[in-house]
Amino acid sequence: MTLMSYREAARGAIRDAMQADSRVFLMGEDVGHYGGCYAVSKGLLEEFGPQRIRDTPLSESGFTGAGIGAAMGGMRPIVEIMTCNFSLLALDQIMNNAATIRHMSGGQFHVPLVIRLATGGGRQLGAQHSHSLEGWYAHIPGIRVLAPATVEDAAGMIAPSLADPDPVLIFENALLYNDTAEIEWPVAADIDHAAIRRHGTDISLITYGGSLGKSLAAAEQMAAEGISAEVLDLRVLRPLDDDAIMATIAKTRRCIIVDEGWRSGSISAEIMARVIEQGFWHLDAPLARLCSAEVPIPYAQHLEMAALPSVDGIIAAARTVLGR
Amino acid sequence: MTLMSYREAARGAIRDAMQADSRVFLMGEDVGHYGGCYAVSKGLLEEFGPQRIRDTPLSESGFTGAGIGAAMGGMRPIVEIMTCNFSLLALDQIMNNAATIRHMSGGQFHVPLVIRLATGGGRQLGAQHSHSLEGWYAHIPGIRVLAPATVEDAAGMIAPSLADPDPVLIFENALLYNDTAEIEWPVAADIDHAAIRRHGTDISLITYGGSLGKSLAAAEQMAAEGISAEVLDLRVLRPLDDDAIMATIAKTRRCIIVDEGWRSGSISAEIMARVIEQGFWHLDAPLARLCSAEVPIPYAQHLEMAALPSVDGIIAAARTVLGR
Amino acid sequence: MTSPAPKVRLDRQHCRELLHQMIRIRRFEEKCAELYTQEKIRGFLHLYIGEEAVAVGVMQALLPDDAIVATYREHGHALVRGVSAGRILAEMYGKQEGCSRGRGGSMHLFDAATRFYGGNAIVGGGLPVATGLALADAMLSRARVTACFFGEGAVAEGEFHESMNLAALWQLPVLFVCENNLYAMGTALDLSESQTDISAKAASYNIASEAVDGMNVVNVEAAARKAASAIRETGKPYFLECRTYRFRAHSMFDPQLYRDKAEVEEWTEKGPIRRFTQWALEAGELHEADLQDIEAIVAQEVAEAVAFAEAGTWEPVADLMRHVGAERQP
Amino acid sequence: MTSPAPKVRLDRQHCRELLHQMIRIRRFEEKCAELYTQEKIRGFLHLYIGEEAVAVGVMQALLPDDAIVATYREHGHALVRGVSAGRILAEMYGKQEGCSRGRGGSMHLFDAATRFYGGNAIVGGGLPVATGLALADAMLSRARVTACFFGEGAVAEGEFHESMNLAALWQLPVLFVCENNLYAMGTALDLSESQTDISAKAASYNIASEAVDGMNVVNVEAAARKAASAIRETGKPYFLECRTYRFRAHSMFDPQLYRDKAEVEEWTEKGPIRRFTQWALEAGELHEADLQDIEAIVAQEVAEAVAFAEAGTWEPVADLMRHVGAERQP
Ligand SMILES: Cc1ncc(C[n+]2csc(CCOP(=O)(O)OP(=O)(O)O)c2C)c(N)n1
Ligand SMILES: Cc1ncc(C[n+]2csc(CCOP(=O)(O)OP(=O)(O)O)c2C)c(N)n1
Ligand SMILES: [Mg+2]
Ligand SMILES: [Mg+2]
Repeated sequence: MTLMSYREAARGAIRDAMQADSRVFLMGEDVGHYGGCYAVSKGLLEEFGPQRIRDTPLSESGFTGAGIGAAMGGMRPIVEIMTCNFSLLALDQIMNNAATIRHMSGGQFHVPLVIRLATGGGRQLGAQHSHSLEGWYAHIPGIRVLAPATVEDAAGMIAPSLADPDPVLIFENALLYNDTAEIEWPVAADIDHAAIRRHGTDISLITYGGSLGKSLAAAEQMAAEGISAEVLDLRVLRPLDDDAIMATIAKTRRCIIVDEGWRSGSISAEIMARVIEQGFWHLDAPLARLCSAEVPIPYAQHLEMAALPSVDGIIAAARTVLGR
Repeated sequence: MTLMSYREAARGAIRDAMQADSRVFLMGEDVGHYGGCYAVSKGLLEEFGPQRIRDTPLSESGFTGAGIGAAMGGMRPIVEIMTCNFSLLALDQIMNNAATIRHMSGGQFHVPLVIRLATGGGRQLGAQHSHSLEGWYAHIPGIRVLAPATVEDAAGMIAPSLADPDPVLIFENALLYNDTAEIEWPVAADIDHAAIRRHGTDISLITYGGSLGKSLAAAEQMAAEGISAEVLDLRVLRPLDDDAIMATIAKTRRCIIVDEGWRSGSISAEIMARVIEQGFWHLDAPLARLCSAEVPIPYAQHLEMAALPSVDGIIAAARTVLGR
Repeated sequence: MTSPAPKVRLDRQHCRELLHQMIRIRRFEEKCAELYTQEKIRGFLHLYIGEEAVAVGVMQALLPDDAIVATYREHGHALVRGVSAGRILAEMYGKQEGCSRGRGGSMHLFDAATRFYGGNAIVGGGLPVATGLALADAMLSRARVTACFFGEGAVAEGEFHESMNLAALWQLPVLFVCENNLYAMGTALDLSESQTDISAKAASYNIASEAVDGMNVVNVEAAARKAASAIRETGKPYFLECRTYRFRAHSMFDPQLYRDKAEVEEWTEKGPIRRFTQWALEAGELHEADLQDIEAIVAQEVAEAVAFAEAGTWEPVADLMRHVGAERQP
Repeated sequence: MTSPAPKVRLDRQHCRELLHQMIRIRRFEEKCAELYTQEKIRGFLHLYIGEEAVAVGVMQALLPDDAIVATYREHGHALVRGVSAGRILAEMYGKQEGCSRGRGGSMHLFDAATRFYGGNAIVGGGLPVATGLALADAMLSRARVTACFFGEGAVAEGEFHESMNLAALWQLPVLFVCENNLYAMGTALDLSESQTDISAKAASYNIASEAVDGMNVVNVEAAARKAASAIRETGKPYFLECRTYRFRAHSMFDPQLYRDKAEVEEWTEKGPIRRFTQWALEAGELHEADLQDIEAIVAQEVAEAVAFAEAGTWEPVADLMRHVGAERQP
């Protein structure tokens, strides 16, 4: 077991992948000389050189598209889009090329591309730098969307993503980079299943990414009040692990979805819809969700905190659902 | 009453707006010399000249951003993005500027911009030209999203959109341009409310845009079988008219949502979530939705038809919900 | 694999080949237009008629290992590259024997065997992809060329700018071929570019660039050969602006309000097939019999393509969800 | 409103004004850095220290009716433009007395009164907006200038390309000011541009362009005056590349692995305040007493700004949902 941070875990997995396969390379803004905006790639330029740790100009569409082409050309690129806020500039390439080329070509070509992006609010960065778009991207057929919430997943999801013959987007919540944990190296994680992070019987908290910690903290506090909360970490936002969702709901028969995306059209709505479609509409209590307020995220700390899901908010919502 | 097409209705409303207010102008690719990709703006160049019917280069981000600036500078631009498929290239401007500037500036600036975009599949245009993104855009706070489904709304939504001090996106389903109807001119439409297009008692079909016609056709056919379907046209996808949704469901207690967007993360999921949240989880039958298959839209006609919601599909879904 | 020579060798056989290829495109597309009115072909159909010299000329400089990225106006490119007329037409019919299994249609022809990477219908969208294909070649030390075709309308797009800069900055072996036919749908070049000399724009990225008469197949071939061999030698990108003209409407829906009939006629006079034929006959490189021969061969090819497409089959609706992601082993 | 003269009039009063403005920015930002370590200011904080001559020089050429669009590194621009130091600092505190009511923070300073349109934190995102502001002026026949500031890193973005083309094509009165400080975060110019002569790139859009020593406030002012009067006269855009350097880290998180201390020191020697002070003293335009005076005035202004920010109040949480859309009349 090694104690390491989420940041180090991601770095270690990228390093392993690059050592194991010469086709793997990392490209993005400031991944090299700067050491990575969030220091994920720090030291890798020295280790692998500028061909494989490739600083790009500020050209999100250009280098994401170049990643698509390089992937089709036989490489295994990891494209880092510094934050998902800037990924809007690359969305044409993602939706119209990465996600469609396999289909449009009748299966002749495929795009084994991994895109890593920081996501999330909570750091007082204001409206243009605080988007949580992972749930929104999960709308797009042809891509896989991951949200590693633990140190283990930060590392473990890299290799299977690179092995996936199709595009994978990995959204790393920027607040997690400093999280640490003891983990076994190398890490083997799948990119198909959700994971129960805490077992419980009274209510399920379904969540992912930056909200996992809040949900676990809320569950801990609720335990003191005698409420046993199960916490399901979705891990994979597309395709959703319906079985795991239905299993936890079948067990607890009460559920809150905690989601940092804006409420309307959020992935939490999708989960609610599936629960209903798959027959759980005779739950013991209504499904509820806790999302971000529908506001561009404000800078001021108290307003930002009020806009994002909070531990207290989760507990209050749970009490309501439980009728306590 | 005048008989006119959806195309003519949109054109007429743009013309009226331009005559009434010299600040209004139309800009976009091929709106001028070509006469508009869908001929909506045909003849307007001759009438208003190239300053106000402004052909743009292929620069979606550039001219959409220019629309934002011009709106803040005192003009009332109508930006035409030829189809929503190309709007991905402008998404940074839409989400990071148009939708946020009012907020980031603490209310000092606002962006009275109207963006019109063609949307939808069904014309064998393949994966890159058949997106239905209106429901997806409805996730973004700070913008209003409209889906005119009738000739009347194609005209009537223009003036209130221009009067809105904030950005309004109008998604015109390209299959509707040839639709015709007798309408009263000028048309007064609101951009706040859904509208019941057919009254019924057994089941509600909640829909919008290109799926309204299919839903009405399905309702007609069902009537022959003795099923009385109510058809609710959402009209406004953001903000959703919750009252109208809940009212029809309260009446029929059964509901199908018909939506041309891809299923996961669709606006139909959002509607289902709201119905549950607002207390309708003890319906007489589960909510159901009929969306597009989660596939980049294929070219071949039979496959494309199978991918999109159909009249038969709606009827079959209704039968299931009704247990018939 | 030996590289194509940097110069054109204009012998009788080669002249015949160039003309044959241009006529293939012409007759094939004339048939497409006909089939479109019969509703055998649906969706958008963008004809290349008038611009044949560009695809034909450029393709002479490419090897089997090279890659091609094209636009929605790519029938000609696919044909000359070696995708069979039958598979192209079957694609436009939406049949599963089509080169994209009927999933793509006219705008999305793909063919792995000839490294034909589409058929991209987002203007400018192919440029970053081509840049990436070349990046793979550069990183894997393969002396290949990726030829990227696009219209002059694409030059205004941000993706053009980003791709040019990346290719030049990283010295990637891309042959950028701008098919400057003076219009982007109905928007004339001077309504879309503040600098209408496109090849001058390319130079501002420090990319070697050249403008060539795109109605003259020999000129195009010569320039492409020079460009391709420079790319193979240096690994750096090259920009070729081919000045051409489309004789037909932008797509089948275009009433062409934006240009005069006279202008179209003037350009038709300069048509690449007409001009080359005339020259080759005068120069004695080809004879009337050759022309008849070519037309006969092409007519048969087109007829066979139609038969192939007609005989093609529909993919079962049950397969709708295929090709969204890899098929997983159970 | 009379236009600023196209030439600089370098009298004693003006020299003092230039120095005063540069020192205001410098001392204000030094205080910001301190307040950041005290966690009074949060989020990202991008200091302009070293680049003061650019904002100060350019602003001399602008009139009250002109508009400004800037980046996340915009404290200096806001200050010189006339947004009070107190309101700027209160904004960084997140107080409702801030110039964006605490909603924006350091990266999103806005001020309607001075036509200061932000504070845009998407690199390149301000250029289309500036182009649009100028479009409104052109359409309304107002002889105004929109000054758009951005870093050299933005030049690689597609939005740069599209905006330059639009502004040139439509002849819009934008003053594009590229603050070329040689780095985009840690990416040196030669790692981001195939053509590192930025003003040459601008010329390829047929935009009048000029590169100027951005460490020399008088040179910047002179160039800006020339540019602004050309814009007012012709209505056409103008491109000014100001070659400068940031003395501090990109933001407060940057360990500056990508550049040598020696390089920073070399540039610090050429610092705009140091250089101008020296010159003005030598030329006898200013005296030691002026410097002391200025420092005292600025120190007081900064102290008052801190007091103002400290005394500021938090917007009630109940107001969270305000400013998403217009407040509707009930
Ligand atoms: C990003 C984008 N915007 C708009 C369109 C619609 N459109 C299709 S072709 C075309 C004109 C392109 O002109 P050009 O690049 O010169 O190519 P040409 O058709 O002349 O070969 C337009 C505007 C598109 N497909 N993609
Ligand atoms: C579209 C986009 N991509 C990336 C970033 C992250 N980022 C912020 S500033 C910056 C560097 C910009 O450099 P430059 O334009 O030269 O301005 P400078 O900071 O040097 O003033 C980067 C990469 C961003 N804000 N927006
Ligand atoms: Mg063209
Ligand atoms: Mg810089």
